[in-house]
Amino acid sequence: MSLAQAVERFVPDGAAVAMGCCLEPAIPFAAGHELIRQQRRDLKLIGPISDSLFDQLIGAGCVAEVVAAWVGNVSEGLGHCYRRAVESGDPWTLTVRDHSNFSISLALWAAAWNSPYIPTPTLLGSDILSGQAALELVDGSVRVGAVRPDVCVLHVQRADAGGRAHTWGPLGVAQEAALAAQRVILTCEQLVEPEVILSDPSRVLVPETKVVAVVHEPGGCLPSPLPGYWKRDHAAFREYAALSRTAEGFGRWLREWVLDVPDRAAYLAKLELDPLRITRRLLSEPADYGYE
Amino acid sequence: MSLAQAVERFVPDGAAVAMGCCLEPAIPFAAGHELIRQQRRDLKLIGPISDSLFDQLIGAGCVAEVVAAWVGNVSEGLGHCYRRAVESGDPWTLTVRDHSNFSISLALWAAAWNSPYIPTPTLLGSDILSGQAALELVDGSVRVGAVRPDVCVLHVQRADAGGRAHTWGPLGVAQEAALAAQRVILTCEQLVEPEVILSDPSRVLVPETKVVAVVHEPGGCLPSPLPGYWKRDHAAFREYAALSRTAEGFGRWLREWVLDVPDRAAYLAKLELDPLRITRRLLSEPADYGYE
Amino acid sequence: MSERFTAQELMVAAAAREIRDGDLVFVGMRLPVLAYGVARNTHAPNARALFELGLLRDRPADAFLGTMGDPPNVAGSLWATGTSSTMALMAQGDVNLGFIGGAEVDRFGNLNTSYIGSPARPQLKLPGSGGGADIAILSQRWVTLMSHEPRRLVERVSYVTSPGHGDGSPGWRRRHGLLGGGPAAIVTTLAVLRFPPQGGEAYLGSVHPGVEVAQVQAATGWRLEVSEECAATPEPSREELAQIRRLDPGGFWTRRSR
Amino acid sequence: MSERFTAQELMVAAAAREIRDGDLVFVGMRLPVLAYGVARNTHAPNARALFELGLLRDRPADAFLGTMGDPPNVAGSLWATGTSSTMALMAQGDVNLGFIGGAEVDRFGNLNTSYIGSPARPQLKLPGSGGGADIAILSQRWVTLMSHEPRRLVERVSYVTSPGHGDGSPGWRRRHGLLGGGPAAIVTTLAVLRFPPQGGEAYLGSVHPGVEVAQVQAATGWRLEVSEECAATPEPSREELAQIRRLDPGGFWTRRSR
Repeated sequence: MSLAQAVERFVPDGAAVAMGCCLEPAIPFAAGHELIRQQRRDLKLIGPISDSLFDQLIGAGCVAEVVAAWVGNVSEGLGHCYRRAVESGDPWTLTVRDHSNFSISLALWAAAWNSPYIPTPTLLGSDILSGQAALELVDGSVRVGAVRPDVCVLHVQRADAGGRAHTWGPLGVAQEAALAAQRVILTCEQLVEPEVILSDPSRVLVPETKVVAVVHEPGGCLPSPLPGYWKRDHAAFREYAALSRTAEGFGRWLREWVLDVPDRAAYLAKLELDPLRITRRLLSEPADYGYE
Repeated sequence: MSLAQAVERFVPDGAAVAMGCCLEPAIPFAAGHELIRQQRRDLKLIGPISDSLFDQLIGAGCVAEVVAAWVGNVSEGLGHCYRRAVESGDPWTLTVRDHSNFSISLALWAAAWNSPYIPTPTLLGSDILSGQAALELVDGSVRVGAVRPDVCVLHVQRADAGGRAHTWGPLGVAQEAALAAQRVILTCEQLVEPEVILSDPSRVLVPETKVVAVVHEPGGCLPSPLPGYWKRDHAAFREYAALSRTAEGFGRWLREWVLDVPDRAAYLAKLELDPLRITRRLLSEPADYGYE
Repeated sequence: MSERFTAQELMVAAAAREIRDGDLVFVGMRLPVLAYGVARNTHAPNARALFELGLLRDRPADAFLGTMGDPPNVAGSLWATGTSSTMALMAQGDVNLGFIGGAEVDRFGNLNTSYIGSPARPQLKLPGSGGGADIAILSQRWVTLMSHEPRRLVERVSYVTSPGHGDGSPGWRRRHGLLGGGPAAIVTTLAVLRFPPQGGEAYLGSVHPGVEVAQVQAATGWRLEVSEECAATPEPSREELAQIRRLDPGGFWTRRSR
Repeated sequence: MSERFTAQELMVAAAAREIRDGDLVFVGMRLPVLAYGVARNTHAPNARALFELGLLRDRPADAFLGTMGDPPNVAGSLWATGTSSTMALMAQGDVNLGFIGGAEVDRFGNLNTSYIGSPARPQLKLPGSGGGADIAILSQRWVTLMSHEPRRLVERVSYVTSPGHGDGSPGWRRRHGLLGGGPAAIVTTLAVLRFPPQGGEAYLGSVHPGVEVAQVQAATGWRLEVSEECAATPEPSREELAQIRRLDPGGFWTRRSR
């Protein structure tokens, strides 16, 4: 399935979409850009720290609500489209449900387990609580209400066509987001035979029963990094920060890097890939699943 | 460190000890038998399904309280020492805190996160709720109170001397039990160089900051199985079931397999190991942690 | 009962037929492991098995299993994870069918695997819930397997470990917040008892070959309703038996006296 | 300020000295990554770093990091896990020191990284908490780093993202159930502000080399207490500078104008 098809079929207008769940690495930028190209509207974005992707979707007018701990540009600072949307409703009004990284994780775990909420000491004394019904102070704990994504999009190292994938490196809130979601879309660096995945079921994060689409999309995380595959494209984040300072500059960035780019292959063709590509392998010691 | 030293130093009388956390595989029988030999008393055992180990500790008089979903012998049925203790206080009275597998997992997650409880729909309508303050029905959900082990004992495939370990296969409640515990004791099949473990940080379950002892104890899980290393010793479970039917029979079993056996090496020497040993390797596809 | 197969083999085959193609099955200990394998290799090639210790499979293991945690069940699995992740799928309603081993069941399908007699000083302490209560409350429908004896099929269990249809009143499960639909069948050594789709009281769905209805009634602790369609439980087919014997070659589960 | 080092380099060195040997440090974004590396490679060889995205390390990465999620930070780590597992350690009180990047801080150490002005229609929307609120509430003590400007060091923040000592009254944190001890220091471009061990109001702990106390006061939005021991912040040592420049060879964090 192509990414365009997967986004078309499984992410309707108004969907609650979890992305960027591993925090800084493995952000599914390709999928996000496809959402912009397909002019998706009224999305509810769910994630911990979004390193520019949420800002881009907000600037492109795809988003009605953000449920997140942090929206900006990790190496550069502010998220300028996010600022404009919150400060002056440009391009349009945004509902913001603030969280911390811990509380968004607990909100997703609650949804995964079909628990109404999880009580926690975090957020005590913080104004993040104020005016949010889903964050209630009761009996000295904060009840973090369940947050259930309709879709979770993950970019992973390798997957097979049946929806089984291997992920490694830091996971952020990816496990709970995928478990909580109604459905999961995977984009992957490598599409492999099932035998590769089945050789190591402990590295499978998401049960295939949740996975509705596997898209072979090398470089689908760029400019964010991915262990074993891609370095972070710092220059791209810097350029985005500089251009997105103004709505007009963001418009130029959007045309150049998203709207005028039909797909991820075309995006990659615009980059000098060699300095970004990880080439020196550092292979893990295998695990033995023998049984006889 | 020897297992005897680890148990001596880190599992005092009265300790709350989580064991058997992976359910049927990887049960730390060697550690349990050492607790018996050291005549540990008033332990509070915490675990989901204990495949005979809890029964043995109860029969040996080590246990004051059991917090578990199931205590018996998975392939054979009842836990006879558990029965005798509950039915007639033999060898002495036992406090039982019943759980389900899901609720014991949530109780450990709550402790791991320092949450007072986690509300859940499971246990609704079950008498497991009755008379247990730590399982409270409020607002249509069951609040499963946090259960915090003093010690969690895990048997793992390989570890280094610094307390880093690789585990693979089904985890049961091992992750939450280890995170919830004040301290973790690891017994391992293979003691390896740190490079082996550091080659794959995603396979590390427990942060080394929790680990107080690493004991090289091959076969420390037997008669329970371990992927890549040991088949389940079904005959041992059957023999235990037959003998433990009576207190006298249990006493004979205990002398032969625990009290008259100074350590795990001596236990293994009593077995025909070849049929139990897994020899045909089934190696996982490596993961690439390259960064340049 | 026929010489061709044991009571356990018949139970396994009957349980396997409860599995529909495409089902996500929460497989309990013992006979259900075989039932999943039989179903997967006969009429339900797309059925998946979820195991509470943290495994997902789309085919039975390649070697005999004494427990779901035996290494052959891990090799080739689709997902090796923790209990709370498998339970997440069930809590979300994704599990179509669960199996629970029973010690004592009542006419409303409530299971007791905890205490016979007073919990404070029971006559018999059973091992407990395991994942049984979770399956009973959270799976869409569930089936239990047990030996058909008057002391096991009782009017009312004294302790409800895994709730069925409660007091049998309409809507009992919904009123108490239980998510799944409750027990669908009790597969015993003599018969298959079923429940109406909306819950309530068990009735005799079929009797095993060579078993009389009166014999079933005599072994049941309450006056059993007999359905109009009550017929003989189909014998295991040759293919089903072949699968059972492939999965349990030594007869550990289906041929030894227990 | 000396020609020998930049303000950022001095801040990194000052932050590094807040790390004690053996500490488990919850490392935030940007300069704290460098501070951990410097401490680990100088006076705190046994300090470990915990990262909110799910990493534990006992040494800095072998290559430059633009973010904590860059692949060099993953290779050779001790534990690659999820956010909720690293937060578990902090919620249990195991984190000795946390770092939080600040946008606006007040005299009681409360941090605002969310909204300048009314949250409903702010003048400036900042990125939000990230893990900041968690660190502020759960770590044993924490330190924040920021540019020393009157608009950043204010009498009272209008929005508390990461609570410090609240209204400054004795026992405010304990009364509100906050687990950790709160802010220990604010490392700025001009000075190091400290808090009394029992909490309360920030005071001037040290001024950076070449900076006057009056200059610090002029850049601070409240009347700053000056401690009797107030001295010059020690300059980064040659070894500290060498470590900083090894970890940030291009000056991405410590030499470019931002």
